[in-house]
Formats: sequence, C-alpha cells, structure tokens
Amino acid sequence: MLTENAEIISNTKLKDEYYKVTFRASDIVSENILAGHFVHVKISGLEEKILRRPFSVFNVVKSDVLEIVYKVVGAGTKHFSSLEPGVKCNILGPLGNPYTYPVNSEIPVLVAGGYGSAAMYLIAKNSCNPGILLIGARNSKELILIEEYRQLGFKIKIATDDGSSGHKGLVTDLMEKYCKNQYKIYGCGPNPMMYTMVRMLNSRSVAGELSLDHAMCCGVGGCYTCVVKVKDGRGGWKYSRTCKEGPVFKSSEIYI
Amino acid sequence: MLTENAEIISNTKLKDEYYKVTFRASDIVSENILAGHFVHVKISGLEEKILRRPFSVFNVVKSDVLEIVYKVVGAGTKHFSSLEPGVKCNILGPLGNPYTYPVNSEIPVLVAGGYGSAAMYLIAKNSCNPGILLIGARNSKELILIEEYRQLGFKIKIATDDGSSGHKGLVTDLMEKYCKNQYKIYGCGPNPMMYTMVRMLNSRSVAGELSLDHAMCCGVGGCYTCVVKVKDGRGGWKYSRTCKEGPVFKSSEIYI
Amino acid sequence: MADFKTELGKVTLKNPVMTASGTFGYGYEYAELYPLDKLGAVVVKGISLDPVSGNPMPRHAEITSGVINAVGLQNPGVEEFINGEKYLPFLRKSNAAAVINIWGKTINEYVEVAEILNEQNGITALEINISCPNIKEGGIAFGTDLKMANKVVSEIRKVTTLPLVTKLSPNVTRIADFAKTVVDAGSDMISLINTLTGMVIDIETRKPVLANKIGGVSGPAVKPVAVKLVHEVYNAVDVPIIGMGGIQNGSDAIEFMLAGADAVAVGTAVFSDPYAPLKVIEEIGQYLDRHNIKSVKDIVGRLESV
Amino acid sequence: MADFKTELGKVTLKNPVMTASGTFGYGYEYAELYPLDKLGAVVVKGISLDPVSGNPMPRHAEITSGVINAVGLQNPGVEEFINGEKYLPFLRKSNAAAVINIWGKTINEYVEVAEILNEQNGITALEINISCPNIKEGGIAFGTDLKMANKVVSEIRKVTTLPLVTKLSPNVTRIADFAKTVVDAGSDMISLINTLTGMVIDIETRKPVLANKIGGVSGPAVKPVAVKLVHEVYNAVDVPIIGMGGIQNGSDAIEFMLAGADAVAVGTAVFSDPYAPLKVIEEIGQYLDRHNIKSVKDIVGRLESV
Ligand SMILES: Cc1cc2nc3c(=O)[nH]c(=O)nc-3n(C[C@H](O)[C@H](O)[C@H](O)COP(=O)(O)OP(=O)(O)OC[C@H]3O[C@@H](n4cnc5c(N)ncnc54)[C@H](O)[C@@H]3O)c2cc1C
Ligand SMILES: Cc1cc2nc3c(=O)[nH]c(=O)nc-3n(C[C@H](O)[C@H](O)[C@H](O)COP(=O)(O)OP(=O)(O)OC[C@H]3O[C@@H](n4cnc5c(N)ncnc54)[C@H](O)[C@@H]3O)c2cc1C
Ligand SMILES: Cc1cc2nc3c(=O)[nH]c(=O)nc-3n(C[C@H](O)[C@H](O)[C@H](O)COP(=O)(O)O)c2cc1C
Ligand SMILES: Cc1cc2nc3c(=O)[nH]c(=O)nc-3n(C[C@H](O)[C@H](O)[C@H](O)COP(=O)(O)O)c2cc1C
Ligand code: FES
Ligand code: FES
Repeated sequence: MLTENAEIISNTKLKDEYYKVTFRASDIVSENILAGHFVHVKISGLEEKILRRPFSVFNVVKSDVLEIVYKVVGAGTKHFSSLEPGVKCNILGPLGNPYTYPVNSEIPVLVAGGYGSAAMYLIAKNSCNPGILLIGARNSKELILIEEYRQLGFKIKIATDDGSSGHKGLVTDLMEKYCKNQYKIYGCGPNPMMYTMVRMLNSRSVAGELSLDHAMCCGVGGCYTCVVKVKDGRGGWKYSRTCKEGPVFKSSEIYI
Repeated sequence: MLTENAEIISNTKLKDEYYKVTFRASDIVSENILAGHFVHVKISGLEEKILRRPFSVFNVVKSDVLEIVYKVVGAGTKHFSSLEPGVKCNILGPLGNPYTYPVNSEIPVLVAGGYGSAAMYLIAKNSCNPGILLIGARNSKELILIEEYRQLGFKIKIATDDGSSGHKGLVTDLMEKYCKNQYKIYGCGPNPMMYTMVRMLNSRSVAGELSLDHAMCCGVGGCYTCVVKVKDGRGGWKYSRTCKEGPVFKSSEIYI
Repeated sequence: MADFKTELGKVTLKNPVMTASGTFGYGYEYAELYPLDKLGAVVVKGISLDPVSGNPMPRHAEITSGVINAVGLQNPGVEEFINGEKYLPFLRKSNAAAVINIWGKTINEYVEVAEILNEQNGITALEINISCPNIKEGGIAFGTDLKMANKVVSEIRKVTTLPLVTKLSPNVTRIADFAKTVVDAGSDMISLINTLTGMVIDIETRKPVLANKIGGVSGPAVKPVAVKLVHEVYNAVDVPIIGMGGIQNGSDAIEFMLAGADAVAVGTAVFSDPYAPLKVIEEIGQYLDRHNIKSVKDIVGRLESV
Repeated sequence: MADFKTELGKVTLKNPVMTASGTFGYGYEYAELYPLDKLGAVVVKGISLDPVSGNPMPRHAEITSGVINAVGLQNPGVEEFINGEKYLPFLRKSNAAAVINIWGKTINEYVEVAEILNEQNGITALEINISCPNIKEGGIAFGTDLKMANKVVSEIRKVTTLPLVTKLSPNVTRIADFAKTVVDAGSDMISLINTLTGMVIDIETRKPVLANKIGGVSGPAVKPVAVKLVHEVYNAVDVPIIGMGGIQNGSDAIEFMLAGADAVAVGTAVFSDPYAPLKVIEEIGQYLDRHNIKSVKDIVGRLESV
C-alpha cells in the first residue's frame, strides 16, 4: 500500500457510459496487485469533493501500467472522464482483500454486473483454466469487456433486462447450473445482485467469492464508514469493513 | 449589465506574471463599455471558490471581443492562466462607474501601477489628443503594455523601484509637473499609490480620476463588502461602494 | 406546470424563493438584470433607526466553499429607506413582495423601526434580525439569549400589524427553544439560518483577516448545518418557515423544503450567479413536474423516515 | 530547523500534530504507510466499555468541501482494545504517543473505561468525547449540558492519574462556559472541535441520506467556525488546547495555533491524503524557518490585533 502521483496515459470511452483509463503507476504496480484489489483515486481538479473514489484494478500491463474501467455515475466520474493524458491523479493502493485465484482443477465462473467484468478480469487473466463469464446488464449497450474475456478463452453467457442480447432476465438466472463443486464462483456487481448470489450459493452450500461495493471515506480501515454485515460465528452478525476485510468476501461469510 | 458565458479565444502570457485573455463576448460588448468599467468573472473549474473575480476591461475589439490583462496573484488568477481556448467563463458586466474621457483641449496623463496600464488603455484609445503614460513597477519586467501606448502616440515615462528602467523611485514622483490644468490626470494602481495621488492632487487642487481596488463579493452594489471612505460633504466621511459608486472616483471625493 | 403559490400564514407569495438579507442590497442593484417581481419576495439589507456606517474594511474573505463577512449592517437608516427613491419607493414600483429586515442596538430601536415601517404601504412583512449584538441590554446578542429574543419580538408585536418573521441565529445549543419562544412572543414566521460565527487568520500578518476579527460564515459550506436546524425548528413549531443557508440550486432548495421550509432564501449564491434565485425557481419547477407534484406546497416537510 | 517539541502540561510530544479520533482507526491501519511515531500523537477511535456495532449504513455522505458522518462509534470495547494485538499492544510497539478517545452512554460507563485504561502502560492521555448522546441521564448529550459535562469529567478525574483531554462540541451557544467547567472538573487540556451537527437529504428518495438521519460535519467547510471557537476557548481558560476542524495543510494548522492551539489534529484530510498529518508537520516547519521562529510554541496564541 502506498500513494503515487500517477500520470494518465490514456482515458477513452469504452462503450456507452464506460471508460478505460490507463495510468503510469510504477510504484503501485510494483506492489503485488491481485484480482479484487482496488485503488483509491483522488480525481484531480475537484477541490470541493474531498473524498477519493474507489475503483477495482482492471488490469496491470508491464511493470508500470495500471488500468481501470469505470462508469460515469456522478460528478466525480463525470469529471474523471474529462481528464486528458498528462494529468496526474494521486492513487492510493493496492487496497483491500483480493479474490483467491482458482486452483488447478477449478473452472472459474465469473458472475458480472455493472463494472464487475472489469473487477474480475485479473481472475480470468491469471486462471489456469479458461472459464465462463456470466454477464448481465440492462441492455446490450452496457455489456463491457466481452471481447477481452473471449480472447482469454472464456465462454460468455449474457443476460439483459430488456432481452436485447442473450437471456432476457437476470444474470443470476444463468448461475444455477454452475452451482457445483468443479466450478469456482466469483461475483462482482450491484449489491442486490450480490445478495441474490449469496442466497443462491448459501442455500446450495456452494462456495463463492463476492466483491461488495460501498461508499468509502478512508479506504484503509480507519473510519468505519464502509461496513457490511458478516456472520459473527455465533448466529448473529457484526460489521466488517468493505475496504479492509473486503471488498471480496466469501459468500458464506456474508450475513443477510 | 448582463451575464454571458463567454468563450476564451486566447489566453497567453504577456510578460512575467501578466496574461492577456481574449473572450468572445458579443452580448457584453454590445453594452456601452467605457474605460474604467470592470467585469466580474467566474473563473471556470474552481468550484470551492464561490466568488467571481473583478477585472477591468483592457480592450474591446470589433463587436464581440473583450480583452482583459491580469496578473497572477493568487489561486484564482493562477487557475485562470491555465484555462485553454474553448473554455467558457461566465462574465457579469460591464460594471461600475467609468472614467470620463478627456475633452478636446485636455491632455490625458495616465498614472499607472500594476495592472493600471491595462485598466486605463481605453482612455488612451478614445482620447482626442495623445497624452502621457507615467508607469511604475518594481522592476522593468513588470512594465506592461508600453508598446501599445506608444502606438497610440503616447509619451511614456517610467519609474521602477530598483531603477532597472527609467526613474528609480515611485511613479508618483513623475507626476508633479503634470499637476496643471491643461492636463487631465487619471490613475490606477495599488491603493497606497492611489492615496499618494489623492494627497498630491488634493493639496494642489488639481482634479483627477482614480480607479480603486477592493475585494468584492457581488460586484453590483448588493452586499457592501467593497466600501471605501469618501467625503460626506460635511467634513466627515461615509462609505461608498467601490463596485457601484466606483471603482473610479474623483480624487477630490476620496477621504483620507 | 406546477402551482408555485406559496402561503405563509396571511402572506401569499407567487413562488417560494426569496433573496437573503444583506446579499441583495435593496433590490434596485439587481433590477437591471431582471424584474424583481419574478422573485417570491425581495428581502432587503437590515434597516436600523439611524444610518449606520458599518465596520471598517476588510469586511469579507473568501473561504472554502463560502464567504465570511462582517459588513456591520451598514444602512441608510429607516427615514432614508422610506423616502429615498432607490429604496422603498423603488420596491413599491417594482411590484415585488418586499420583506424588510430590521435590527437595532436596543429593544427600543427595534420597536421604533417597526413602528415607523408599520405606517408604510407596500411592505409584505418585517424580518427581525436578532443575531446582532446589543449594547444597552448587556452586550449579549439577542439571538443567543432566550429571554431577550422573546422580549424583542413581543415588544415589536405590540406596535405593528405587519406579519413578523423572526430570523434565528444558528449559533445556539437548542434552536427549537428559540423558535418556540419567538412564536410565543407573536412571531408569525421563522427564518433561518443566519450566518455561523467564524474567524479567518492571515498567517503572514498574524492578524484576523476581517477588521471586525470575527464574522459570519455563509454559502455551500453551511448547508448541511442549516438543513438540520430547519428540520429541528419544523418539528418544534407550527408557523411557516423560510429556510436558507448555502442554497445554490433547485436541489438545495428542495432539501430545505422537504426538511420543513415553506419558502427559501438564496443569499451567497447570488455572488457567483446573480440569476441564482431564478434558477432555483426554475429547477424547483422541473423537479415538481418530473415527480408529477401539483403544487410546491406538497413537498414542504415531506421528509420520509429512513 | 525549528524546535517542534510540544509541551502540553505534563505531556511532551515530539511535534504538535496528531490525528483526529475516528479518522485514523487505531493506528495500525496507517502503519503500512508510515511509522506512527512520526506523528505528535495517534488519537484512536472512541473506545467504550462494551463492544459497539455502531449505526446502520449509510454512515457518511460527501458534502461540499467536507464529509458528514454518523458512524455511531463502532468499536471493539475496552477489553479487546487492551488485549487485541492490533490495538493497544500495537500502539505500544509503534512507539507513538497514544491518546485514547473514550465515551460512554452513562457516566458510569465513562468512568469504568477510564479506570480500566488507567492500569495500562503506554497511554499518553485520555480524550473524553462528551459529544455523544446519553441514555440513562436524560437523553441530552453530555457535551451540550454544562452540569453533565462537569460531572462526567470530575467523575473520571477521580479514577485516573492519566492526563485528561476533554473534547468539546461546537454545537453550543457559549463554548467558553464548557471549557471553564471541564477545567474546573479537572480536565488537563481541551480539544475542539468535534463535528457540527448536520443533515443531508436525498431529494429523489426524500429520505435523509444517513441511516441515522443526522450526522456530524467535518472537513474544510468547518474550519472558520473551528478557528473562532479555539480562540474563544483560548481566551477563557489556561490549559493546553488541541485544535482541529478542517485542517488540510500547514497554513491551516498555523491558523489554529495563532488562535491559541498548542497542538492540532488532522482528521477528515487523511481521507483525501493519508499523508496529510506529515505534510502538516513539514509545512509548519517551513513556515517557522521562513519566519525565523525558533520553536513551534512561539506561535501559539500569537494572534495580533487588527
Ligand atoms: C471496492 C470498490 C471497487 C469499485 N470498482 C469500480 C470499478 O472498477 N469501476 C467503476 O465504475 N466503479 C467502481 N466502483 C464504484 C465507484 O467507486 C463509484 O461509481 C464512484 O465512487 C462514483 O463516484 P462519483 O463521484 O461519480 O459519484 P457521486 O454519486 O457523485 O459520488 C458521491 C460519493 O458517493 C460515493 N459513491 C457513489 N456511488 C458509489 C458506489 N457505487 N460505490 C462506492 N462509492 C460510491 C463516491 O465515491 C463519493 O464519495 C467501486 C466501488 C468500490 C467500493
Ligand atoms: C475594479 C477592479 C478592477 C480590477 N482589474 C484588474 C485587472 O484589470 N487586472 C488584474 O490583474 N487585476 C485586476 N483587479 C484585481 C483582481 O481582481 C485580483 O487580482 C484578483 O481578484 C485576485 O484573485 P486571486 O484568486 O488570484 O487571488 P486570491 O488572493 O486567491 O483571492 C482571494 C479573494 O480576494 C480577492 N482579491 C485578492 N486580491 C484582490 C485585489 N487586488 N483586488 C480585488 N480583489 C482581490 C479575490 O477576488 C478573491 O475574492 C481588479 C480589482 C478590482 C476591484
Ligand atoms: C455579505 C452578507 C451580508 C449579510 N447581511 C445580513 C443582514 O443585514 N441581515 C440579516 O438578517 N442577514 C444578513 N446576512 C445573512 C444572510 O441573509 C443569510 O442568512 C446567510 O448568508 C445564509 O444564507 P446563504 O448561505 O444563502 O448566504 C448577510 C450575509 C452575507 C453573506
Ligand atoms: C468518520 C469520522 C468519525 C469520527 N469519529 C469520532 C470519534 O469516534 N470520537 C471523536 O471524539 N471524534 C470523532 N470524529 C470527529 C473528529 O475527531 C474531529 O473532531 C472532526 O472530524 C473535526 O476535524 P476534521 O475536520 O479535521 O475532521 C469523527 C470524525 C469523522 C469524520
Ligand atoms: S472506508 Fe474507512 S474503514 Fe473503510
Ligand atoms: S461588491 Fe457587493 S456592494 Fe460592492
């Protein structure tokens, strides 16, 4: 964990509201970045917004390139999308508790919503076996990074709310048949989707690892603003920090 | 008086810390802009700074070009100098009480410090007779717009604190011999210089018009944060608004 | 188009957006930019019995997302206000609803100003600024002492039939107590917040930036504090509330109205955008239309529980 | 290089810059970024007698130039704090001066926590957070009631010889009265400000953004209010003061020190820059050197008159 004033190399629209930003960030990349790690970015030029924004690491390239895929949702990400190459942003990271990579025999099944396919890309990239990407969105315009997964040999199954591509319905509808032991289930997407996954996995006693998303102040465990209910081992719950004990939790740990 | 989202056409360094910014501002220029008028500029991209910045109109060109010459002194003007052509700033103006132009027989003597030579340029441009520019600065690097005045046929007399150009000393030292009725004295510069002028002019019963500089909130007379002491006609003083009754005051009105 | 009519007790305004005292002069300063009767009401800078020259300069400083000021209530005095062409006569001609903010150094001064204004036509309401220090009655600001707050309002109540708005200071432990006591004393409405007390120091000169040493903080920086206090007052009393403190746009205004404000005032925001009050009106309209709400009054106090 | 040694009564710190309770966890969270003993002191998140799970989510919102939070004082309880490896034992090993922020729902709870901590090595001081609502003694926050503020401090004073810092709430009419009463009750120092109470409403859902409805405002937005209150306390009492509220850089810290703070704490600023406390130390040093001031203590309270 460290901070670095990282220079933007490129910052371009990927699709619809999604952008990919590439930073030169040799210090942070020299840390051992794993899938599920996130970085906390001070978006430059927004003085009245004092908080950093958390983004999962999408990819690292060579020894000094860090990539993030982000969706424009509010004032911070909107401004982010206007930053030109050459601008520097202070980045704090890598942060959080990463995914565990699939072991030899396991076939990874990545269940993605929203920016989830970006947050889980490093799992795919580092997996011994190609696996399956189950990806959901409101419509086909919001499906991102499918080509990148295909190039890694992943099978792609799509669900859209409006049926504009693939299965019409929820991506979790596609998950049922992978709730088996030869698969290793990973998830990242909007919280309601994550909680559906928790319910499905826990009721079938299948293991899974899910990355949860909560607004954060510090990002390092110091402020307790980002908590999520996890099982306390005595039938009850306790609050755990998304930034420190998470963002990746075992689905069996998450309390509903 | 109106507001306009004016586009920056160019914004370049003039000399040292001084910049010239050119706006396309047809609405404001269509108002009757006179020497001494100022505009109140919301410098774009500084959300946590909620106040506009007042700048004298340096020049108007054609029917839609407004020019300002500004010095970088703090966070606002520093950011101003980083704005690229194409960026728009909201401008409120023209504001304030202008200089009265010299009439036929009068020879204008412009006494300038700091951005003063910019604030008085429209006097020179609109004067029937070429006149004299007395310009002072800390050193020769800070003397701006001399060439522009020369092109208008003005004589230039220089004073610098360090003697790096012209008279070593204060620009007001050069003023003495123009305290006569065939000349019309104008001044714009740092407040201590303006008050020296007031003393000199009033003690010699010579008329003059001086533009004063005070930090402002509203710029239109609504908040009373920009006041200056003027004579109340009964031997005492009252507070007058720099933005509304000023920034140009008759030297005989100013109370010391 | 949603209905903007705003009823504040006996007072009816065409819309709920006013200016905030001290930021909009006496109205005429802005009349060159737009007709004043587009506003719900114009609230003028505080008027006192005698002319007041106010504090020495500097009177303000820009702070992070706000302004701190100590203008010291400079004003021409009530006689000049009534007779001077640019003041009350101008407001009358403008057809704008005019709320006259008043203050005094003693209770007597407050009362005299109110009495004089009571005789005048074209005044919509008086707004009593109780956040100024008094001299005669012990040097405590009226607005931070419950008994004095009650006294000043009840004495004014005796001499005027004009609707009374009391403007509360946020610099108190329990604002609800102040709201209750001024309503008991006869205030028809409450407005809040006045500025938060603050200080800014120039570390190079080591002096306070304001000649008055301390001043009042306003602007976006104070908004969450103001919204909370409006809600607290809303829960404490049953009179109309005029909410203010950092309102820059329609969304900010709607926050105040959901918290319980029947109307709002836009102050510091006019320094960055003199059209801010009109923008607020327009954006409230867009919100109402988007949510299919027929009348602006239907959002007042409609904060839902978490 | 100026002398940074900071004497707060019996407590000596290597420099005057601390962290602010609740923004810096228990220290270990930041220890990966820099050695904690570079700081004047680490002030930990508030510790109570029993473990507390805190408020539901959302617990914070970003506001203009600040943050509003209602974490609800989540903490592992004093036993775990003493024994859990990452808590007090870690701080001891770090060699950082450790200030333990404590709170309770009743006076008894405060006293018990203080008593338990009194037995521990490696504690520099206790900071009593009196800005939390009490349940047993009538539902009024200790920090807004003079008698309760006095009582809680004097009861704690009886059970511990540790230096006591009392942390004052800014949400009161006359903070000087609170300063005086806690000093009378035996507080060795005063820290301020805690957060300003505020509320943020989501106009789309019409609900308060925080699950707790109201929360505490911190960050640059509150700085002028904090500086003014520090100065007021400085004029009222003679004990060392720890100033905070919106400090982001050396210049901000020096403002507080000129106003009367012997030391400062950096809170919300660590969210944008975890190195902010170190930056503050460095920039104070640059200021002292530039002005040829030998010791940091020579700027404390050195506000000049206008
Ligand atoms: C661990 C983690 C990893 C993430 N990875 C990605 C990613 O790879 N790509 C991506 O597009 N987004 C990601 N997000 C979500 C991203 O942080 C938010 O979209 C972003 O903070 C929104 O900022 P804004 O200023 O545009 O929105 P605003 O709504 O203007 O922000 C206001 C405040 O709320 C916070 N906020 C708003 N929405 C979210 C949210 N969904 N999650 C967390 N904080 C939020 C902001 O950080 C800010 O503090 C991640 C979130 C977390 C917690
Ligand atoms: C009528 C008038 C005409 C002016 N014309 C010009 C001009 O043509 N060219 C030029 O370079 N400057 C001019 N100035 C000064 C210019 O307004 C300031 O230099 C500018 O506001 C500084 O902003 P800042 O953010 O860089 O400084 P900061 O110090 O960061 O500003 C902080 C606050 O103080 C105010 N402020 C600081 N210095 C001054 C100052 N000298 N005068 C007024 N407000 C100040 C700012 O507006 C802002 O509100 C004029 C001022 C006035 C009143
Ligand atoms: C420069 C200035 C002058 C003010 N003068 C007065 C005044 O004369 N009387 C008064 O009641 N309030 C006065 N106020 C307070 C405002 O009316 C308002 O209550 C406060 O600024 C909060 O609103 P805002 O954040 O929208 O400005 C003044 C505020 C400012 C900024
Ligand atoms: C997220 C958060 C949690 C806080 N928790 C505590 C706490 O547990 N105890 C306490 O005394 N103050 C707490 N505070 C208040 C800070 O210590 C500090 O007094 C306040 O934030 C003002 O300083 P700042 O603007 O530098 O943050 C908290 C502040 C924040 C932002
Ligand atoms: S964001 Fe501070 S603890 Fe998680
Ligand atoms: S700046 Fe508002 S009156 Fe001059």
